[in-house]
Amino acid sequence: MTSSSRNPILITASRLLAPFIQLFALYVIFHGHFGPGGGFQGGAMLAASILMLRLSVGAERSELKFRKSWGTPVGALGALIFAGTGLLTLLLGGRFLEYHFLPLPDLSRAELHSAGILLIEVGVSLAVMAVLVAIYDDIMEGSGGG
Amino acid sequence: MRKTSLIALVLFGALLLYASSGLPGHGDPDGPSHRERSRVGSPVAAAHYIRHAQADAASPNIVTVVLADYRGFDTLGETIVVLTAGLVCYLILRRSP
Amino acid sequence: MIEANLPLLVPLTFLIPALLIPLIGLRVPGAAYPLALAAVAASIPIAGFGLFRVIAGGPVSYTLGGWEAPIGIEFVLDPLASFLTLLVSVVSCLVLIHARHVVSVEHPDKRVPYYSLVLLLLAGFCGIMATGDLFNLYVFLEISSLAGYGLVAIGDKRSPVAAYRYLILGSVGTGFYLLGTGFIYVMSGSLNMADVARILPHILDQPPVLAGLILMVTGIGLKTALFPLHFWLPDAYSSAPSSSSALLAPLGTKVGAYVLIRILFFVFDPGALEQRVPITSVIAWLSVGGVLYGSLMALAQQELKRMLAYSSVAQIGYIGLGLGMATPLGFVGAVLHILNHALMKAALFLVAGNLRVQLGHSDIAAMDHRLSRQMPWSMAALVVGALSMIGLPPTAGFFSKWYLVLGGIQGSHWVFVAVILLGGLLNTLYFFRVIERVYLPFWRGPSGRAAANGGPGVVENREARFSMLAPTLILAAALLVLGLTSSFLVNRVIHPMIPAGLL
Amino acid sequence: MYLGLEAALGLLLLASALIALRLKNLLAAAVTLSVFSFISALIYLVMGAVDVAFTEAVVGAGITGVLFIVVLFHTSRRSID
Amino acid sequence: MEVEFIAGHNLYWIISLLLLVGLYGMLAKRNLVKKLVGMNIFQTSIILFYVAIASKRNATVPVIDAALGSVDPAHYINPLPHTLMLTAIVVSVATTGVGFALLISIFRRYRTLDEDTLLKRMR
Amino acid sequence: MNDLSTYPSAVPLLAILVSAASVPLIGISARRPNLREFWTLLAAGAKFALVLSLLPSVLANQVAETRLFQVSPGIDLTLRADPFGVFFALIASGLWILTSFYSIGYVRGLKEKHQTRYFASFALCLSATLGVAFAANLLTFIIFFEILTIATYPLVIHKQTPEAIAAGRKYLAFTLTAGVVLVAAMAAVLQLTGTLDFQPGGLRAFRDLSPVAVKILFGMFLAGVGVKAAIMPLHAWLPAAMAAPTPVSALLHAVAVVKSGVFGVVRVTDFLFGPETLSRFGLNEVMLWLAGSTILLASCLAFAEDNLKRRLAYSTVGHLSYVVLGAGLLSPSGLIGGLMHIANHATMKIVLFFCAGAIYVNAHKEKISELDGIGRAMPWTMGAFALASLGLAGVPPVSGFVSKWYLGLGALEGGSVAVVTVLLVSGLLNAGYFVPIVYRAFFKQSENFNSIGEASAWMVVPLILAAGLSLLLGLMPDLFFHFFSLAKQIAAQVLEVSNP
Repeated sequence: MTSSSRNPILITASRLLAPFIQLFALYVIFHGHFGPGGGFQGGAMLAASILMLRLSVGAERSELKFRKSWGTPVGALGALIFAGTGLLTLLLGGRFLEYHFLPLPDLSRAELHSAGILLIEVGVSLAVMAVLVAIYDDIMEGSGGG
Repeated sequence: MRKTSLIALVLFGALLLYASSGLPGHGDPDGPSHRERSRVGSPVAAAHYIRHAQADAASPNIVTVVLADYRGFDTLGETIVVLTAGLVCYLILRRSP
Repeated sequence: MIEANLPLLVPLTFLIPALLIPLIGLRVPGAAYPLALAAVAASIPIAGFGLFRVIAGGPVSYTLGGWEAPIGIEFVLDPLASFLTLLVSVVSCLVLIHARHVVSVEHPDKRVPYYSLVLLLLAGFCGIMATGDLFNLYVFLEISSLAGYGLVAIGDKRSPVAAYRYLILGSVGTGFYLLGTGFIYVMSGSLNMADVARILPHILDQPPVLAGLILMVTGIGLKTALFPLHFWLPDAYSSAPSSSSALLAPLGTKVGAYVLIRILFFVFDPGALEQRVPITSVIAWLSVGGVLYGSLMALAQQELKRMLAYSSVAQIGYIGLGLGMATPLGFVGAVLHILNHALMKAALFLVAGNLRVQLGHSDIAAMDHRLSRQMPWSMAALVVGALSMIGLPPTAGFFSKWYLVLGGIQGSHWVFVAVILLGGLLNTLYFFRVIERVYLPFWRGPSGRAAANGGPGVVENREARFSMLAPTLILAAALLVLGLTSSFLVNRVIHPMIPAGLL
Repeated sequence: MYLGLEAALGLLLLASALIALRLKNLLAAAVTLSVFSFISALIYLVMGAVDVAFTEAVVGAGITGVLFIVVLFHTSRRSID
Repeated sequence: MEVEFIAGHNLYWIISLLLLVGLYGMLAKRNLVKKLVGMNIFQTSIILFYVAIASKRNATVPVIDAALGSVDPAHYINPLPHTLMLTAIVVSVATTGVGFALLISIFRRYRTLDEDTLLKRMR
Repeated sequence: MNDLSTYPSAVPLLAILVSAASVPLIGISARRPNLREFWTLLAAGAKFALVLSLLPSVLANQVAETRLFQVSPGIDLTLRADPFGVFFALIASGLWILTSFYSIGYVRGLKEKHQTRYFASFALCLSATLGVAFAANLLTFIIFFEILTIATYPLVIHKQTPEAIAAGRKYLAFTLTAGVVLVAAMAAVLQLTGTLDFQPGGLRAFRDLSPVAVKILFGMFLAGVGVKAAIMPLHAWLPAAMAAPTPVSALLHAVAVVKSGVFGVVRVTDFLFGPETLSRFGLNEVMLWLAGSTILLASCLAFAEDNLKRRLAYSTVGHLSYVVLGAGLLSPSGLIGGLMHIANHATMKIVLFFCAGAIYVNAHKEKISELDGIGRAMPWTMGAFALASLGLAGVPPVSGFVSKWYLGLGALEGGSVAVVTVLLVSGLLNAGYFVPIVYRAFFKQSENFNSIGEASAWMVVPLILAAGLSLLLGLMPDLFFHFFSLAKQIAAQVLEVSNP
């Protein structure tokens, strides 16, 4: 939490651990098709990894990975990817989020839906990650810390 | 306030007790939400999902298909909720840069 | 393209710009306001076209993702929904024009999240109106609720506390709704409103169904501030920033009333229901309490916004009375009062906003007759709004009460008729208190030190700027116009809304 | 089904909820709430809701817990009730 | 009451109790953090209710298993409540987050999170 | 005979709009008093001309009608210049001209503040009064009735003294409550009969309703319109409202508000309930009792007042009930008498108030006990005062005699000795409280008024014109405006007799 609680072991451990958590989060996002997991859980794990860095190495240095001011814009971007997918199918003649109207060639109807799901899972994970980090940052800033 | 909350709690508890007397048993496979057809003959969503999810979206995890495809709009709403919470925190807490 | 996607268009018009604002705002914070205003302005013709289309050709259904109704989520634009969508668009457009100056004075550094949240709030409202799915409604309810908590929390010093209470009680409300939906779902197996409405007559006697209904109505009642579940409202609306309360007070509670209508009259069948649980009667009798309590409390308030907030409790009581009568005319009165009260309250809260910006306060005790010369137009709007609240013909407020009275007589509810009329008199008392202060040289105590009797020309002009005045006056003028055209509205627009269960 | 297991976990859940509300040390209450969340995730798992369980574990026990503790560090840690 | 009824409903009763505990925390606790704890308990018990109504005897997790052969709805647990609850969990986190923001904001102004002290200091 | 045929015409609407249109013009020319007063006079003249143009056709049983738009399903905002409406509109618009001239003299003489607001409210009041007169159904009637309430409020509080503000509150409390009762009664009528149209002789649907319902409704209506008509015990606002400037009092008492009230009473009793319903349920008895006791009580109270305007106010309360009495007699002569009294009392009472105002402007006296010898200083004014007060007492040949004569005839037709007694006693009481004033003015001596003379011509000329008018109307009731013919025509339609 505070600078006094930092120690080198913790910093090193969390810096080593973070990429693995992030890798696992990506796996969770894309594994959503086959087993438990998906955009939300993956996004939350990505956020957790960043929060871990924020907690251990401090906000200044962990900002290199994810800037504070990015929070809501990236969150909005994630939601926009989602809504944009829906809007795209709508503009291409289908209903909102009717994935088989996606402009991807050589894919069957079911595969198009699969692709659409993947697309929005990416949007969801991006939004969730960014916003959760932003909430943390705002709480820290609002309470006068970090 | 305490007295009114107590009354509210008692009423709420009584309502829940009353309701649970008519709920289908836990895990009862014949519950209306588990059937294939509703009382008026309309298709019941859950059974339809289980039957068609894999064929419709080429993925075996039904929950994901329902979440992102059949009821994808809910999930869009969910993402918006998260974003809203982020914006509210920004609005309340962040100081001017 | 537009015809085919009609039910979805208005929510999307709010949603997409709401997402763009944080992105663009990262570089150009000044773009937030124009974008928001453009979105709201664009939604008016779309909503207007939607209303026209629905009135002419009946309800329009839209399946999201192309999945048919009980499988996927359905959007349904029927007369009621499209009418209220148009109302939301118009009122929010006027309030937003007014808000530009207020926000740039009060929160210059928070324009980006503020306008984005306003749009999200409106998207939530319009989503609630258009959706035909019980759970989807919950999601939109949460979007608008969360945005609402945020918009309340940046007002005066007390506002975070008011917002926190609002959040806790709001969560109880949405939680109840969600639980009620669960009960309905487990008994019917469906979440689609139309589907549920078809199944319900077969299972109406099951305890979980009735309990679910009660939970939903209680939950929404909390969001609507239906007496006696109103206690979060006065604090929240009076401590919120002016531009937020001008949005939330006219629209927020009305959306709750809409959901009540949807559930009680469209999902459930009020006639069949009344034989099992007298839920509409209970709502009506509670509303009687709301009308009296709200009016009396408004009478005791010393601050204009707080008085208006309590008056909202009373006015919601009128709507509840109209619904609780469960007669066609009562229903017409309730819907008309939703419209009228939205406009009146918006006008009055804008006046309060003008006062806050120009004088720095809106304490009734600190107002005197110089105000009528300093801000003549704002005060004129206050008078028109007050007359309409009182329900004097030919203002709009008279006609909604007229239908409510007719509805009460139609159902032989004499007590309700008496309360509606008595409430009007109480309104007179608390509004004339303000008007007298503003227009008449008020004497203080028996010693009789009259307030300085400034002649014409001595008082400086402190009228609000044009961008704040214009929406206020448009709303006030609308009250007069709507009064005279209310019959057209009732015949052509509101009549098609009357649910089959009431006729 | 594992009715017995469900009931036992349910009772445990109830106990942890009560403890979380009763503890005067808010930090301890927050940790108990994480435990509560974790137990509920276990129940979801037992009832076959794998996705829900996973989410609850990540969010309820993880993110919410962290945020709770951060907030408590910056406000007060004691409660009189 | 029959044994089967009790066995089939005891989970509902536990959920009902949990709902009451959560509601009690939200309404009656004087500490604002405790109210938030109550809210979490309340929302979790609603989620639990949904998950409970989804369960089906002799059925497995809603992930299609090719080994089971042809798809029969009786083989899989109802996936719809699970989906809804994923959304509900997210909503609950979002609400909690907003609650935190408000807590910080209140504490910044009044230096307390106790409702009684708060009311005193607000005057 | 007497079947009315309607024809579409915009004249009733124009007559209402002409004064409403003058409101913004008055507002714009706030800084140029002459222009502002020009607008007032122009509107007054135009309005009177418009109303007068309706007279010939009405006498020929042709009724002009403006059907505007629907305000409630099945109910249009409709204006209909039927004989009764034209009768009232003629009085109101004609006396507005006189009052306008007089007002100009009055407010300038006293250098009143807020003159613009004063004239604007005045114009709006007249619009509303004509709306009340021409309303073809109850909803239209009530809409204009309430506008009238609101438009009069600024006039009552015009002086902005604590007294005036208190009077304004009292006024609003009474009239708005009455409005609420009226709305409720109207809703009930719509529900029970399905229509709100005024018809000569009343709605037939009433005859089939249960006696209790009819009685309750009648009570509500009587209370609703009775407040403005100052039927006791609903009269308390009227003496209090004397805090207003004198032309306003004149307007309140002689032209707009109270006359709208009695107009409303007659409208409701004869055009909504109808004489047959009234007599079947014994409701006219109630009216007679209320009116009779109001007449006597108010006359007694007038005795006790020393403030001139308040005495006039109580006198008004009494005289309004003559009209109610006339409506309650249900005989042709009685109704004619009552209707004629609307016109006659208006002209006479306006004279009296004009006089009171002139005295106030010139001598700043409000109390009767201070008026000794004023007749010498202001002979024209006090001469007119004497004429009008004699008229109110029922002395021929002033117009008050005509109406009282017909009322008496009506009472005899109905065989009601009590009513005849009331008329006689009240005539004596009237004389009793007016004659002392005249006596003081002309026959007592004092040094108070040596330095003053007549008020300005703006005030004296309207005053004398009005007095002359009341004398003329007494001599020839059918002169110029055919009030008598109109009254006969109305009575014939309402009571369904061929030749009253």
